[in-house]
Order: sequence, then structure tokens, then C-alpha cells
Amino acid sequence: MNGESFLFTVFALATCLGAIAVVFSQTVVRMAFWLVISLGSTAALFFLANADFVGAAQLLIYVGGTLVLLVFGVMLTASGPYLKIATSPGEIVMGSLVGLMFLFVVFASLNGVDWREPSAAAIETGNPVVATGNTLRPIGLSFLGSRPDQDLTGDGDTLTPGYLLPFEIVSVHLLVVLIGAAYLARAKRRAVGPG
Amino acid sequence: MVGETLRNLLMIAWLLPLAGFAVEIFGGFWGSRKSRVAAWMSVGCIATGFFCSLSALLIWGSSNNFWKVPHETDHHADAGHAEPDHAVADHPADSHDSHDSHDSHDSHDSHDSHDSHDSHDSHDSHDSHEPPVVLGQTVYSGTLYYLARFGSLDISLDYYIDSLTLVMFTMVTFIATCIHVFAMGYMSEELTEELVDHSAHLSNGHHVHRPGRYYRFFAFLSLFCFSMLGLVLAGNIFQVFIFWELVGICSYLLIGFYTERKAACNAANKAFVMNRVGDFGFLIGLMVLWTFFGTFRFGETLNDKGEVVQAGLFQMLPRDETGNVLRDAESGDVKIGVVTAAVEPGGTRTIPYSLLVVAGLGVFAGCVGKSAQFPLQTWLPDAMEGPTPVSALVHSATMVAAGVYLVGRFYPMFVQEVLLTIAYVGCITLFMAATIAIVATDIKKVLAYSTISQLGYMMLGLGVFGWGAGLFHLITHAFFKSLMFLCSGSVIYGCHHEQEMPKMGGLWRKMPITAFTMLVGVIAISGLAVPGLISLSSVFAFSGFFSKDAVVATSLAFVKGNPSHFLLFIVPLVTAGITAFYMFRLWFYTFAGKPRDQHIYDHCHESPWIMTGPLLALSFFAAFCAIGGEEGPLYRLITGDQPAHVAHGIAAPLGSGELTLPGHEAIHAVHGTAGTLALIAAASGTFIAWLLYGTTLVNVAEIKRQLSGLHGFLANKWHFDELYDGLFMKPSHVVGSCCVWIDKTIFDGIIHASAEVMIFISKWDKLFDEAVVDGFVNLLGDSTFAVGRSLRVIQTGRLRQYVMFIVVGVVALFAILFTTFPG
Amino acid sequence: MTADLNSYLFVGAVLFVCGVVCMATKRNGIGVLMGVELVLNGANVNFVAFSRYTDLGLDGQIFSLFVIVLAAAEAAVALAIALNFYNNHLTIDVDRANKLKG
Amino acid sequence: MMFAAQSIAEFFQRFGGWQYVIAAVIHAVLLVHVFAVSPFAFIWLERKVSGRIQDRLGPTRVGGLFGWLQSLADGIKLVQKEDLCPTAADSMLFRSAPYIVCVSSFAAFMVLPFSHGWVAVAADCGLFIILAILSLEVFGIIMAGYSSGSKWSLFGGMREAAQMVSYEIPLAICALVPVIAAGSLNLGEVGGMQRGWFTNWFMFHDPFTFIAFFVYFVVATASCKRAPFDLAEAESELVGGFHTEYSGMRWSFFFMGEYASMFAVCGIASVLFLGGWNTGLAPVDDALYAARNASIDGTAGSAAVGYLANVIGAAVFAAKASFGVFVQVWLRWTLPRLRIDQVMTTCLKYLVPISCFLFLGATLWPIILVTGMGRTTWTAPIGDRAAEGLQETRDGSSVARVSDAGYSGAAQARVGDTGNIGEGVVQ
Repeated sequence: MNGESFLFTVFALATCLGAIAVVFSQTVVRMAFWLVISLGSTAALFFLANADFVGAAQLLIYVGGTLVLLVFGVMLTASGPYLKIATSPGEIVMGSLVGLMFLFVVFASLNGVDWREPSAAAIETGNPVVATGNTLRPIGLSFLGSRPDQDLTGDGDTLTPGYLLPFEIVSVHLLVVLIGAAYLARAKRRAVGPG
Repeated sequence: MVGETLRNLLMIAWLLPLAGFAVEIFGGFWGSRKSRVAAWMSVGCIATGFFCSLSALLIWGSSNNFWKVPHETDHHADAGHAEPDHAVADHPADSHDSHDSHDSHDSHDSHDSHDSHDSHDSHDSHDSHEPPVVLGQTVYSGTLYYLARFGSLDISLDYYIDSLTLVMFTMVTFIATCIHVFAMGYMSEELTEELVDHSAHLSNGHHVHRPGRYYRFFAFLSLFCFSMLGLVLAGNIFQVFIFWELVGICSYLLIGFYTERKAACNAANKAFVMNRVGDFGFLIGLMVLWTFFGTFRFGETLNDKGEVVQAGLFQMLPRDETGNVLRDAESGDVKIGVVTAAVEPGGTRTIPYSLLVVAGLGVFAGCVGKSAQFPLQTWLPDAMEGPTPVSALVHSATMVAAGVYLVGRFYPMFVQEVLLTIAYVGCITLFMAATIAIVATDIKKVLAYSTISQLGYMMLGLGVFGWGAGLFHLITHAFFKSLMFLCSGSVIYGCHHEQEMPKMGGLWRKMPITAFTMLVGVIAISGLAVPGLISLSSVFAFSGFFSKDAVVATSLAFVKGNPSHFLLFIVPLVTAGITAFYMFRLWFYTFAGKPRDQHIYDHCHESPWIMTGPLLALSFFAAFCAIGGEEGPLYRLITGDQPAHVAHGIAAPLGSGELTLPGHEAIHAVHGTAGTLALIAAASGTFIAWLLYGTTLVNVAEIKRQLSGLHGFLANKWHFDELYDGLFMKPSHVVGSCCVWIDKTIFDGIIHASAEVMIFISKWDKLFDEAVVDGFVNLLGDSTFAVGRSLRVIQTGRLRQYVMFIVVGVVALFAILFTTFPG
Repeated sequence: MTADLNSYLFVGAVLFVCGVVCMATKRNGIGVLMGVELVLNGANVNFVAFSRYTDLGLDGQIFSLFVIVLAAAEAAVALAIALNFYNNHLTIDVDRANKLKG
Repeated sequence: MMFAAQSIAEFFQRFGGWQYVIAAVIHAVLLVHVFAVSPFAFIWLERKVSGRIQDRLGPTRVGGLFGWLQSLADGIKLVQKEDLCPTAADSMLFRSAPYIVCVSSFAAFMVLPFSHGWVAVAADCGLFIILAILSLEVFGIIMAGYSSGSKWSLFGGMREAAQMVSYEIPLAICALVPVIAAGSLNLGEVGGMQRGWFTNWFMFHDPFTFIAFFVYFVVATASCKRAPFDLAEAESELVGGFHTEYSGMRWSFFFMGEYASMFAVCGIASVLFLGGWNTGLAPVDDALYAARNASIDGTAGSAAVGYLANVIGAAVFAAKASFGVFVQVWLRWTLPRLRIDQVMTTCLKYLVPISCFLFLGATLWPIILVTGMGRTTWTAPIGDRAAEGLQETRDGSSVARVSDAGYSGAAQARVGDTGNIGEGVVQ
């Protein structure tokens, strides 16, 4: 039980409990709160897993961006204070039962597989970048189309192309989403019928 | 190289009108119906063509030492004959580079030249009157363009250039030029946006109003010139047929130029149909020829090295020394001469003599149709519905003469039976037409019948073995007949489209030029002459005299040979008189005497220069083209390349007896008497005409009343239209009504019955459809609907339930997986 | 509980299942969106874990980055749709969106 | 050198045994002190400055001169107050919201370098992390606004949400402008690069960074919801905005968070634009630099000298940051408050385009310079400084990895790039 495992335990528990709390809390804003807890500690888990950049992105985009957006949406669509759209207990029970079965299935399949642990050599030569958490520049370079971590592996120069094209595609996709969302959400003069 | 030069010149003259036609017809009327551009263009084309063909003629003559006048002394004569022999000698030389061949040197070259030699010795010794025959018949033939090849038959555009071709080219292009210029004036009323056609009526009785068609008229004229020249230039009989039909369609278009007039339409159709009748025979002839000769070419087919690949038609028909067709002794078939490697290596083939006759008759049938010979003559008078320049060009000078030209061109293939037929047909035609012309009152109709009659003369001349005489008459007649037609056109133009002679009279004061030129033409056609004016030996006369004299002389010689055919001399002699009569009747009626219709007289006027100019030009040639008669240059030009066997007579076997075809000597022997008789006949005819119409001594109406039966018979054109009506129209109507009856009762009955059956079947089919097919389809639909109805329960439309379904599905899947594959 | 691959995967699994259950039980449309976010994060945790504990290398992190970015985009569009839905129905209850019920 | 950690990973990895947790706690305690003390100072500063600006004396009594203990007294008073929770409030969120604000603005200090190597986590993507953490603060405020169950709070929360979500964009972009010049997100490196005369400060690196500094300062002011952008707590319209219902300790947490984040953004500004802990005077900087390098071989004396040098650096850094805070205070008492629509317009219609333009300009600048003068900067070639900064941080790292493949590879690649540009033109 070293420090890493300790911290992992702490954040993993925070993550799972936050997620469960999201499931079982009734008001949307509390859900958002628990979601923040859960996702924030997920970011911490990312930090633990030497994925600084991913963690930071998780914090910035998810917690700082998406969730604020969601809460904003909650406020916009709240027809009353502390909007509760109650779910019938039966549904919750059934949902949780099915969820438990699903969880059991997933756990079973997880245990069933023995994941190919990398050899010590692989740790040393394979992906030292990931071993030490300085993944910022490698990620940036790979988005620019070159993969230093792969190039510097022992086995010859297997130059693997980076992620330039997907990166561009995603950026264009974001632009499209920006426009599309603005179009969808813009105020329309519309006869408001009964729900 | 001479051949190539001639070929190129004639091709220019031939294709220019086509280009002109294309531009004029597709270029339209240049925005305004009032522009004369089309006219100038076609005149330019045809005039250029005239100069080209004229220069071609001169080149030909100089290249064959033609212009040396041969009949002074023996020495000169010998020289004059020796040099053409040179030409013969060096012909293979220039046949190398230009696809040339020369007619008489094909199969029995040595023999032929030798033959011609001693013939000359003979008539040099005899008398210097003998018209010298230009030796070394120089024919330039070859292929311009291959249209298609079917096996050994290749349809190609060939050219066959000899003196006859050149003369025809020059004549046609010259006359066409004159007529184009004339037409520019005559058709000028078409130069308007809206023309009122007083001869065409609408159903409501009004006159037809239409835009002017000046440009279209000249486009058609150009097309006709192209077709006519192509016909003359043609080097194979199939090509002749093609252009034959092209001139046919041109004449159809031009006769029906005033489409709004019913008469014009009918005339056009009539001309077209009757020509088809003749062309049917033509086609049969073509088939026979192709089947047995395997080629359509006139001349030989040479390859690049100048050696004969295939012999032409004219070389294939073998003739013995006497000029008779070589026949197999027992079978009577004709051995076709050399058939070179192209067809059957070394082999010969035979054609039954009867089929040879059939082929000749078939081709002649086409000529009958085209040059309006008996019994197909009735279309030509109706064709006068077309504009007068058309009548002048198409229906007097060129197209109708094409039949005669073809007979002349195809002469080597005709055997004596065919020739006799031709002679009799011509004889009948010339007499009948002349008699009808006596009573005709429409000025153009008179000219039309005289045309038919003169064509009959030509046919007769050809038929009685006067090859040169017939074609001689063709050329001269072309000049003076087109001249007279143009004159009549000028009269009609001046009299504001009045064509009835009884309404005219005394016009010579109003239109002196027309009257004068018309008189020239009349004298020419009547064959009047003044004996011994220049020298005792010769007479001074206009062209008609010489040519008709040649024809009559030939027929006289022929009758001398075979007395049983005496009609062939009597009828043309009498008809010569009749000709003079009705022609002078026409002139007196129109120009002399006192005006019968004051109104017309007052309003008529002389035509403008653009119309009278051509009249003067033509009148000059009509008068003097045949100067010198058979010693004159024209005749020698025509006969320069005459078929080998024509020169001296043939004693041809005919049936049991024998038919004597006169040679030049025989003809020349009777020349004087024939000329005298013809002159007497013409003079008497002229005198009677003057008596009846030039003076008032005799009352014409009285005579007409006395001979009313005859007059009616003639006025009704020997009832030929009624005859054909009864012979062909009525029966075909009967047959048609029978067909209608069969159609209505039997065929329609069958069709209706089958329709009933179909309806009956389809009733049952309907039942089957509704019961079985629809039932099946509905069943399918219903079952699908039921399944959907049962499935729609799952489609709750609730998002969360869907998620739930997914999860449960996954769980169930894994459950199955784990239970089936444990571990 | 040591920090090794399996424990990361377990965390991811829990996130995933919670997200699915959230989607399945929340009637609030935005709650459903949150469920989706949870699911995506479960996937992200797996990616990162694989890139850390196997020789998958950077790819895992890069995939998770793409996932994050695309999730943000998806959230934006989904929220816009939710707002439209609210404009039309004056509520955000997804159970009211059953016009297509069979 | 116990402060310098290569990355969060190493930061955690060094807790292989429990003793490292102690070290972590020490880090945390130090930061908490910075975090807790600076607000007191700034609150006092604000009161004095506002007093001066309003021609008052401001606090004078508590403590001796200038009443410098006034903030402490206020703090004690606030702690003593009753912890109220309105009945209409969602109590759980209501109580936890201030902690979120505090924690997020506290966590921002984790990657903020105070001096050479004096940073809790010298992460490669330090700037990124700090921006991310700062963006968390909004969430607490929204929570507070929503859970108070009062319409004023709700409005305040919504305003805050809208304002923050939109102002984060120009903030990040303006922060990236000097990063482009530096070629690194590691705040320690960026600070180290600006050693030498003050012309090496990225503020003076090129016209775009110069403008970017001011734009950044405006946007930072707004993101700390300071006047004239304090729409979330507009007393005149919404009584107290999101903290209307709060009182006592929780209320003071908000303000600790606010002032701490003010200090944080000004610290970022000073590191990115104003040379960080460098004095801007070449001889002094070189002396300090030599002292630090001397401190690497672990003899006690040199270690002490190096420590001293770092203390001086930290003082310089603090001075710069505090000056930034002073300017923000000054602005607050000088400028009137905007309307919310004006706030949004300012951001979306002006600041975002301007910052995008600056970003583009900064990317194009090296090319312009290279074509113009044959090198990528008009001051000392940045490649060398980058290499030195690299060297520093690597030496500074207590666990110096021998073969740090991706890292050095990337670094060499970066240095090589700048070098290549120069060569390419020189040739």
C-alpha cells in the first residue's frame, strides 16, 4: 500500500461514489454537483496514470465547460425552483438491479481476460513517455503528425504517422457543431402548445 | 496529264453549282427576300463552269491536234491523221499517271487501228467530201471516289471524258448561263416579302399570298445544273442512274415551283410518276448488266501500274470485223470479251442474246421516260406549268435531252433489235407530237410538243444508226429550242402572263428583239435554207437545217437498205413540213398580223436587257453553231470519239432476215436527195403557214370547223390521257375498291374478332387477378400489418426504456455466452 | 487496492454502469446527458489505463482526448436540442417525447 | 530543491513510501499559507486604496500603523458569526459551494512557480492545468447562486456562468500568445527564459505579446469577477448577487477565493509576460542564476546561497503579482460597472476577435522577423534561452532521468526548429 495506491484508492472511491450519487440524487443540480466530484476525481486518476494533459483537458473541458453548460441549461429549462422530475421508486429499483447485473457481467468479463501486461523492457524502451508523465510534447507532436515516442523505440525506425488528419477533422467537426448548436438553440417565435 | 487537267476542269464545273446550291438553300435569303445575292451566286457558279468546260474543250482539241482542218490535200490529210496516231502511240504513257484508257484500243487494239487506217486510205482515194473522222479516239476515264464495295461490285464515282462529254458540258453550261441570266429578270417579281399568286386560289376564293421564293428558285437551278453535269460526266451506268434520279427530282421541284397551284402540283406528280415508269425499265437493264457483266464501268479499270484490272462494259461486248456482235454458233449466246483477273482469271462468260436485248430495251425505257417518247410523252406538256426558264433549261435543252444523250453514250451496248425499236418509237413520237402541236394554242404547249417531236427526231436518227446525226440534232436543238422558250418567256413576261396565242398578235412592233430572235429560232427549227448562197457545193442555212438534214439523210439511207421500213423515212419527211408549219403558225399568231386583244397589246412591252441579252446570244448560236454542216467543227467534235463500229455500215442479222445499218458512205451517198426533199417539205410547210396565218386569204376557223373531228382528236392529244385513264387509272381504281372491300370485311373482321376474344380472355384474367393475385398480395399486407401491430408494443417511444432494453439485451447476451461457453 | 490495470478498469466499469443506469432512470433530459458523460468517462478511464499499463503508448491518451472533445461537442448539440424541446413542450421530461410511440 | 517536481506523476511517484506524504503535506501547508495570507493582505490593501481613492484614510485603528491587522480582525469577526442556511436553500449544495470556490482557487497555486524551481508541481502543461483549475471556481459560484433559493442569487449565478464561460476563451488564447513565443507550457521554463534585461520579458517580445498582456489583464479582471465586471455581485441590482444569502465563514471563503484567484491570475501574468521572478536587470539576474546553479552541488553554503537567491526571486515575483492586484483594485474604485449585455458584447464581439488576431500575429511573427532580420527574435535568440530554461528545470529536478526519451526528443526538436529557422536564413 504505497502512496500511489493510497491516492488511487481515495480518488477511485470518490469517482465511484460520485457516480453512484449522480444516479441516486433527485435534483439536477445535485446531480451536476456529484458529477463534478466524480469527473474531477477522474481527472485526478488521469494525473495518477501519468496523463497530465488528458487530466487537464478533462478538468478544463468537462468540468469547466461541459458541466457549466449543463447547469446553465438546467437553469434555462427550470420551470420551478429545485426542479424535480421524480422517477418512480420501482423504476429506480429495477434500474439499479439491472445495473448491478450489468456491473456483474462487466466485472466477470474483466476478470475473465488476463490483460497483456507489458514486460519490463517494454516499460523501459516501449513507452518511457507514458512511464514518466511528460506526455504534453509527445501528444502535441503526434497531433502535428510525428510520433517521437514510437520513433524512439528500439525496434528500428518504424515511423508511425501521427494524428494530424483526425485532429483537423475534429476541429472542423467542432466548428460545425458550434454553428449547428447556435442554429438549434436560437430563439424561435413559436406558438407554445401544451406540453 | 491531259486527262487530269480535263478531269479537274470538269470537276470544277460540276461541283461549283453544288456548292452554290448548298450556300443558297442553307444560307437562306440573306435576311431580305429582296436580295439578288442568290441569283448572282448561281450565275457566277454556272458561268465559271462554262469557262472551265470551254477551256477543257479547247485543251482536248489541241491535245488531239483537232483544230487542224484536215480536208485540203492528201498530204495534209495524212499528216492530220498521222499525228493522232502519235497520240494513240503515246497514250499508254499518259495513261500511266492519269487513269486513262482509250476506247477502241481495248481488246483488239492492233486490228482496230489497222482497220481505221485502210478505211482512211479508201475514202481519201474516193472523194474529199468524205467527212474525216478524227482518229485516235481519246477517252479519259477513271475513278473519282469509291462510294462502297459489295463483293466484286464497287459503286464508285467515275468520270468518262470524251469529245461528246466535252461538247455536252460546254452546251449545257452555256445555255444554263444564258437562262440563269434571263431568269434573273423573269423571276424578279419573286423579289418581294408578299407575293400575290393570281393563279392560285384558296378555298375561300381569295388569291394566295406568300413570300417570294427568288433564292429558292436559283438554288434549285444550281442543284439541277450539278445533277445534269454529273450525268454527263458519269463514268458508269449506275452513276448515270443516280444523277438520272437527281435531275428527276430537280424537275419535280421546278415544275412544282408554284406549289400553291393545283395544276403545277399535278404536273409535277405526273412527271415524277411517268419518269418512274421508265426508270423501272432502267433498273431492270441495270440488273441484267450487273448480273452478266459484273461491272457498271464504261471504261477499263486500271491499277496504279496502268495495266487493265477489269475491262469496261464497252470493251466487253465483242464485235467482229463487220461490227456485228460475236455470237456463239449453236447457243446463240454472246461471249463476253476479256474479263480480267479481277473477276474470273482468264475465263470468259456468256450472256444470252435475248437478255442483251432486254438490257438494251431496259436502258432505252429509261430514256423514253426521261425524254418523253411515246408512250410516256404526256408529262412534258403539263410540265410547262413550271416557270418558263425551267421549261427552257430543263424541259427543252438539257434534261429531256439526257435520254438521247444516254442512248448515244450507251450506243455500243445496243444491238440491232434495240436500235430498230428506238427508231420506231422516235418515228411515232415525232409524228404524233407534231400533229398535236398544230392545234395547240398555248404558246408554251406548242413549244413543248415541238420539243417532243424534235426528241423523236433525235431518237430516230440514233435508231437508224445515225449516231452523229442524232447527237448533232441534240446540240442544235438545245440551242434553238431554249432560245424559243426564252422568247416565249419574254412574250409571256411582256404580256403579263398571258400564254394564249389567240389573244396575241402583232407584237413585233412592241417587242422587236423578241420577235427577231424568235424568228431566228423558228427558221432554225424549220430547217429552211438558201441553196448555193456561199458556194454551189454548200447551202447557207441555220443550224436546224444541217442537223435535221443529217437525220433525214440517215433515215433515207436506212430505208434504202431495208425497204420494208420505208415509214422511217416518209414520216420524218412529212413531219419536217408539219414542223415548219406549226412553228411559223406560232410566229405569225404571236407577232404578225393585227392585235386580237387590244388590252393585252396596249399593256405589253419589250423585256429588259437582262432578258433580251441572253436571247441575242442564244440566237447567234442557234443560227451559226452548226455552220459547215457535217464538215463543220461541231459535228466533227461530236463524232470525234464515235463508237468504233458506227463508221461503216453493218449488215446485222435480224430474225430470219437481215437489217442493213448504213455506214457513212451510204449516208453520204443519199445526202443530197434527202436534203433537197427536207428543204422542199419545210418550204411548203412554211408557205401553208403563211397562207393560213400570215395572210387573211383563208379563213382558219372555217377549216377548223370542217375538220372538227380531226381537230378535236388532235386537240385532245390523241386522247392519250383518256386512254391512260381507261387503261391504268380505272383498273387501279377497281383494284383499289376491291382491296378496300377485302380490308373492310375480311381483315377488319379478323381484327374485331381477335379483339372480342381478347376482351373475353381479359374478363377471366380480371377475375383471376382479383381472386388470386390480389388475395395473395392482401394476405401478405395483412400479415405484415399484424406483425407490425404486435411489434409496436415494444416501440414505447420512451428513451429510457430503450436504454434499459439495451442493457438487458447485453446482460442476456452475456448470460447466454457464459452458459454456453463456460470458462 | 493497488493502482494496477484491473482496478482502473473496475473504476471505468463502475462509471460506465452508473452512466447507463442514469440514462435509464433519469426523466430529466439533462440528467440523461449527464449519464452519457459518465459513460464516456468510463471509456476514457479505460483508454488512459491501457495507455499506462500496457504498451499501447500514447494512443490511449490521444483517443481519450478525442473522446473528450467530441463529448463536449455532443453536449453542446444535445443541450441545444434540449432547449428546443423545452421551447416546444415547456418541460424537459424525456417521457413526454413519445410522439413516435408505435 | 525539494520543491521542484518534474510532473504531477513524479510528484505522486515520490510517495513510494509514507515519508513522501509528509513532504506533500509540507507543500500543501506552505501553499495554504500563501493562499491564506495573501487575501488578508489584499483585503487590507483594497480598503486602504479605496479609502485613498475616495479621499478617506481607510482602516487606521486595528494594529499599529495603517491598521495592517484590520483584515485579521475582520476574519476573526466573520469566523465568530453564526452559520446561517436559509430554509429555501438546498442545504447540501449551499454548504459545499464555498469550499469548491476555495479549493479550486487554492489548487491553482499547485503549479504556480514562485521562484526558480519553487513550484509544487512543475508539470509540463502547467499553464493548461492552472487555467483548468481556475475554471472550476465558476462552478462553486453557480452552485451558490442556484442553491441559495433566492432569485438574486440565481440571477447572479446565471450571470456568473454566462460571463465565465465566455471569458475563459479570450483568457486562454491570450495566455497562449506568450506560450507561442516561449514554446513551452511549463511555467517554470517560461519564467526561466526571460532572464536577462527586461527586454527579454515576453511582454516586450513582440507587439502582439505587448497587446496581449493588456488584453489578458482585462480578461483576467473579468474572470475574477472584479469590477467593472462584477455583475455576479452587483449590489445595486442584485442585492449581493450569488452570495446574498451567505454570511460568516462561508461568505469569507468566497472572498478568500476571489482574492486568491486575483493573486493567481496576476502571478500568471507576471510569469508569462513580466519575467516572473527575474528582476529584468541582466547583471542581477546572472548573479542570481549563478547562485542557483552553484546551489546544485549540494554543499551547505552554496545551498544556502541558492536558497537566498530563490527567496529574492520569490520576492520579486510577489511584488509583480501584487502590483497587478493593486491595479485591479485601482480599476475597481475608478471605473463604473457595465451592464451584463455590455459585458457579453465586450467579450464576444471585441476581446475574442482581438485575441484571435493576436494569436495569429504571434504565430506569424517569427516568420516576419526571420525574413526581416534573419533570426526569430529581436532580442537574444529564444532557442538558447529555451535550452537554458530546459537545463535549469532538468537540473532542478531531484530525480534527473538519464534518458528521458520523449522529453529530450521533443525538446531537441523544438530547439532544432528555432535553430533551423535561423540557419535557413543565414545560409
